[in-house]
Amino acid sequence: MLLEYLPIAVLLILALLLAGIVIALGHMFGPRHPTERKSMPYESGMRPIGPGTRRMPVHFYLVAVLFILFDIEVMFFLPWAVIYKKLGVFGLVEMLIFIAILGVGYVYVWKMGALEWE
Amino acid sequence: MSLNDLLVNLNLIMPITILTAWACVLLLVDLFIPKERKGITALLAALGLLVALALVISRAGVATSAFNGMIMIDGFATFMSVIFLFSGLAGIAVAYDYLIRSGIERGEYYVLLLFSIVGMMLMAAAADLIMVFLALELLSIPLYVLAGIAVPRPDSEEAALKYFLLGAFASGFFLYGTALVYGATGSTALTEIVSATTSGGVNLSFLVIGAGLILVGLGFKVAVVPFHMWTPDVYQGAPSSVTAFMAVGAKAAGFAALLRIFVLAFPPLAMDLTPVLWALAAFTMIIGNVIAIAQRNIKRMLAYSSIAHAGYIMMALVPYGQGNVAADTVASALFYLLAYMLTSFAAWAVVIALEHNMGEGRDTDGLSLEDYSGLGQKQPALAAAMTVAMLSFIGIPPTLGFVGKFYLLRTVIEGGFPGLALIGLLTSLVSAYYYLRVVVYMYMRDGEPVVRREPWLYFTALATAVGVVVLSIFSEPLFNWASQAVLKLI
Amino acid sequence: MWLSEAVSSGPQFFYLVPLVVLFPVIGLLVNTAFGGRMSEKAIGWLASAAAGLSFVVAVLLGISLLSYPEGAVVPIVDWITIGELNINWGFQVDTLSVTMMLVVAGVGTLIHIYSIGYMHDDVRFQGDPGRYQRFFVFMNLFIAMMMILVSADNYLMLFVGWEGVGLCSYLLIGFWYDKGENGIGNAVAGKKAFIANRIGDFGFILAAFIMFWVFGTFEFNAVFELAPEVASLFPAAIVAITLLMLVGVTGKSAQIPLFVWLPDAMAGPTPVSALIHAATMVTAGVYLITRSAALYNLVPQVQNIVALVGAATALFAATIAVGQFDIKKVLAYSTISQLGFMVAAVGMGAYVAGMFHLVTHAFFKALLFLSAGSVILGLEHAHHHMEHNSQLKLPMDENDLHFDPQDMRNMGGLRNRMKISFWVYLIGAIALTGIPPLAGFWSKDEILTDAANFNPLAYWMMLAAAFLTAFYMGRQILMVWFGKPRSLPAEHANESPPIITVPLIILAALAATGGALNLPMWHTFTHWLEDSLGHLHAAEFSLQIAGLSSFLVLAAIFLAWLLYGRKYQAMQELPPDKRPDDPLRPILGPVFNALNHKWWVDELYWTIIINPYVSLAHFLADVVDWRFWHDWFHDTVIVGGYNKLTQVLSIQIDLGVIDAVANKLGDSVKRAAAKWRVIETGYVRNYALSFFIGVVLILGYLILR
Amino acid sequence: MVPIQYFIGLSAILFTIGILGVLIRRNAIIIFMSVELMLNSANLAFITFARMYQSLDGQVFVFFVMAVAAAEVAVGLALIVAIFRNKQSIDVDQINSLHG
Repeated sequence: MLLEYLPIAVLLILALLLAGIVIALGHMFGPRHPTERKSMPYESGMRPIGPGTRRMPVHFYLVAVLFILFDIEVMFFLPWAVIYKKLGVFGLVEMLIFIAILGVGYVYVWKMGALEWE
Repeated sequence: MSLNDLLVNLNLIMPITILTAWACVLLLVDLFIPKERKGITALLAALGLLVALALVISRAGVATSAFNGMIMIDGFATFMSVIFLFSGLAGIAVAYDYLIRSGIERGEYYVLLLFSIVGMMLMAAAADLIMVFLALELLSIPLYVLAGIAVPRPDSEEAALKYFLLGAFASGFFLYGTALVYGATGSTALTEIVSATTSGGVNLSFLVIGAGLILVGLGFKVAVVPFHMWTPDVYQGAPSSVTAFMAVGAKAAGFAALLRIFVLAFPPLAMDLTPVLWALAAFTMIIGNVIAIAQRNIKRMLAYSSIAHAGYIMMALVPYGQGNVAADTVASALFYLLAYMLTSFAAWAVVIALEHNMGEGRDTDGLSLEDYSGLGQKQPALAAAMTVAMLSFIGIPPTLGFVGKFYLLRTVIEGGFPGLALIGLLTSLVSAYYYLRVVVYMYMRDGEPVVRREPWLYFTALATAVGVVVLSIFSEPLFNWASQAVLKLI
Repeated sequence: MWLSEAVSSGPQFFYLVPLVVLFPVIGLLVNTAFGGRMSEKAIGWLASAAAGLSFVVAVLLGISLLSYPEGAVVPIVDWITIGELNINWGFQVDTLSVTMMLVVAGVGTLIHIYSIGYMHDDVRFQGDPGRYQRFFVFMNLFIAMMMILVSADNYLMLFVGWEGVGLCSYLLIGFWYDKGENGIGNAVAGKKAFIANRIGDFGFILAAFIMFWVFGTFEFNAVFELAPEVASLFPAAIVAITLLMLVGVTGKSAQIPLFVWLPDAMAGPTPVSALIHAATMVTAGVYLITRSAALYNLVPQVQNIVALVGAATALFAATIAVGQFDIKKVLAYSTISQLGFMVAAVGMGAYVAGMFHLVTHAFFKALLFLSAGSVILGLEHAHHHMEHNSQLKLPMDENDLHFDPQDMRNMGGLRNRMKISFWVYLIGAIALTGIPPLAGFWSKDEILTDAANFNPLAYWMMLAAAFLTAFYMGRQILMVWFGKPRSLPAEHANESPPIITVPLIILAALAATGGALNLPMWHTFTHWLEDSLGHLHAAEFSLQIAGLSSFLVLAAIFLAWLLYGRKYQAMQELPPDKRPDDPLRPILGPVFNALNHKWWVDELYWTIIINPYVSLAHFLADVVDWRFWHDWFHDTVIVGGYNKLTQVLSIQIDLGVIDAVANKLGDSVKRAAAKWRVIETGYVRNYALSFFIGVVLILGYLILR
Repeated sequence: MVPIQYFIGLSAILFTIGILGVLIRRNAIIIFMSVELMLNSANLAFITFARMYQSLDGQVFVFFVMAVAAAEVAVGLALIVAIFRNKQSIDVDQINSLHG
């Protein structure tokens, strides 16, 4: 019984080992002599001004998220397109419903002003 | 499948179809409703729920499957749909004024609520694990947003983030469990899973582990120990009207899925799963009730109380594999969910009426036990509703909670788990301590409670409280209805 | 021929009987709801009208009974139906219950009317006017409850009324709950009455339990029908029922040993004392025994006990009455004593005599109380008047400032100032002492005759009581009405208004002529009651007994005159510090002290029952409940245990075990990771970890099972 | 052909890594990415089993999972952005005002 799980167990152990080994190796072989200067962002001597990461305008995120949403939905078109002929009117109607629902989201997003870059 | 089939199938799930379409339309309509008149959106959403409710009730008694067996329209789905739709209506009733007071009156609130209810209804009707997963996400994602709808209030954001991260985490487990079950049986349809299992030739280890992971994923949704830790934080941080809806709807939906999946697909695994369910139920009842004692914040207390009640309902699942009592246990779980819904809304409506000062950037007041001092003198009606709710939570007659517990414990004992029933009994004794403490504060301490006098809140609190008492008197037909509902399922 | 036909087809009003209860209920409801907006007069007259209409109905019932002497049972509703137990609320209409209804409603109506005047002044002097409404609501409630009591057709309904009148009694004794000793004296008196009654009621309800156990029913007719059969099978059951009922009777009718509440009950307004604590409620015990005659007749030994309890009470209370100075206290002990006569009578099976005395006593004792109230009112008026009149105020001494308008030592010579009150009081007193031909003579004589035949011991005790009765009434008359006024208010007292005196005159007329109900020649009353109680023996008038008792009464009055008519007046000439407050004191010495202190019965009860009980209660409350149960068991064991358990579970288990397991697992990861510059865990991740532990445990179990 | 077990093994490893990521990382976005990893490991399992059974059900399932995951991403990112605006941090260990 247990034997069936052996592959899983082995893999689990392997995964853990691997993670452990990688970190351990880095720890063991990587020489570490932390100094104040070393822990600074730029070892070139440049003094960092302000935070290390620039803040992106939130609009980037928003647009990116919207893109992902609509982009991912497109993948439903793919199988549909493959057997479009076989599905006939039914497939067309189904997809129209799907697009209509997407359209609702689109109209909502538009109306809420999420697409305006200001 | 032809176009005609599509229409037939859409017609079969008409309440869900209508509600989905209505939610989409409402999302657009809401864009054109001015900000100060979002009451119209609330009314429209309630209208949609009422129409769906009427449809559901008019079609009670129908038992059929739709979309190639992905969805089952039967008594079970009908019963649960009624619970969901009622909690949606109550969720709108308690929210309307609350949102205005909190300064978060947004039409999206109602739309998201509708989508979430669609998810719940699908969940109760789902007969395929894919469907269950989709429904689970459809009900959860709006709830994540709703929990955080009070942005930029930090606690609301925090609640939303915790709920979201852990919810997604749990979804992962559920999904992986589904994958394993599919791998073991070659199908995700519940009926085919069981037939594949009985006909042999399945990888039982995959199946059992898959079932365990599915249990974990749904156990998160209904908040059983040890998958409960999000509950208090989220219940506390989310806007109270959301919490009220979530506490009832999401829990009921989770149990709907658990009951259907386990009773339909996993009876052959009962030997393996029953001890797990037993332990989950026992720990949930014990830990939920005991930790609730330490709570002074009423929302946190109710959160632990909801955990504890998940434990009670979980008891019904324990004997799920015994054909002779399974019908009774499922019926008693359904009945208990109904009782829990009414009781919860009575309590939450009162909590919402007392909550105040929760505008932007301020700490909310009116949520500690002390704020309930003197409610008995100042607002006897609300105090009475709260008392009824507390008694019902404990399970003291004449309340639905009592009847529900009675049925539950009876079936658990019939199923041959007297020990579990004993734990249930003892923990509900323990629970009396913290429930009655609320009553003590209301009636035996002097104080000046700040109470929002708003007709819909009053109506919800009193109507549900009266329902809790009155229906307990007519519990027999209700229970029979629940039994009828599961007849087809078993 | 036509006459008998006319009689047998005479009017039949039995169906009206629910109205005797309904009218007072309507009255009290209207007064409760609208009393706040009605004038005092309207409230009072409405309440009186409610009582009066009840009386009219009772009269109609009485007329109907002339034609249909067998009476009827008029059911109204099924009250309780549980399994075998089926209790209807029905009305028993027969001569016995109608007699009680007539007394209750008749005397009650007169007292209501009297109260309109009396309470007007009392409220003015003693409290806020808003109480006026409350008073009449309580009074109507009392009438309704008393009607339920006397008209019930089963023991349970009777018990409802029995409890109801007890409640009204409590409410009305404590009517001025903020007055009295230390500001709570009246409330304490009410409580005392309630507790004493409760002890009695406990007996009653035990009797009811046994009755249901044995008979399976509470209905009078069914019980009485079965009684002989039961008596032959379980004689002990009947003995227990009747004895326990006797306990109830000693509570309600103030017999030894539970009589102590009645004197204190005088804290209530005087009309209440007259109606509830003299004329009607306290006679409920006599009614109960009479109603249960069919049971008592079966157990002569219990009857004997009842008779002796009654006779002993009669004598004992009479001795105490001799030593009292409060005009109402004297009457209160007199009431106890007279109730003793009645109980003794019904105990001897002389039901007619008992009921007869009940009726006449209702007349003359109500009369005495009401006229005493008139006297009190007169003195209060005068006192009040003087307090607000600087010219008259000057000569008042210290004693007058703390003036007690009920103390007979402050009275004297009132006969000239309050003529009507004097005459009616005199009539009442003569009726009570039993001088022929007034009412009291006939009824008391009938009791004494029966006693002489059946129970010599009771007879002699009652004879002594009769002697004392005459003595203390003579003493009271002389102290109150004769001699010279002994206080300023007594000098300035005025007669009360007609609304008070008219009911007095009516009652005086009844007290004078009430004896005609059952004159020895005709036995009208006996035959009337026979329709309810079956065949009754009528006591033959005995000249010897009548003569002896009359002689004793006259002797006692003469003795009273010697002491209080002559000697007391002579004593007034002595300087105050050498003057005894009562001429009996020098003669009887410590015995008088004992009488004055009521034989220290209250103190005795305090010492042997209440103090140990209170100590026990303190012990239970303080030591057992508070220190042991609350402090130790509850706080330490339960709460502490809970808290510990909660802490254990929330800190040790939830945080400790789950988290610790989480932390441990997290720690092991953490310790490893901390070395390799990894982060510490936070909350959300703790939750995820607990989640994960759950998954591991479940899957571990499923795999390793 | 690569044996099924390998795929399943890989999917199990990915799943475990996802879990560990959720348990160990502090950054909300990375936690979320770990969750996505868990979902995708399940997807891998689905595809594998679909291939094993020569049926399309599993593959269709994957489509839905991806769509759902996208929806979750949208919500999750929006939440995280909102929190970042408030706290200037998305370290989940600093988001602990609700506790006890």
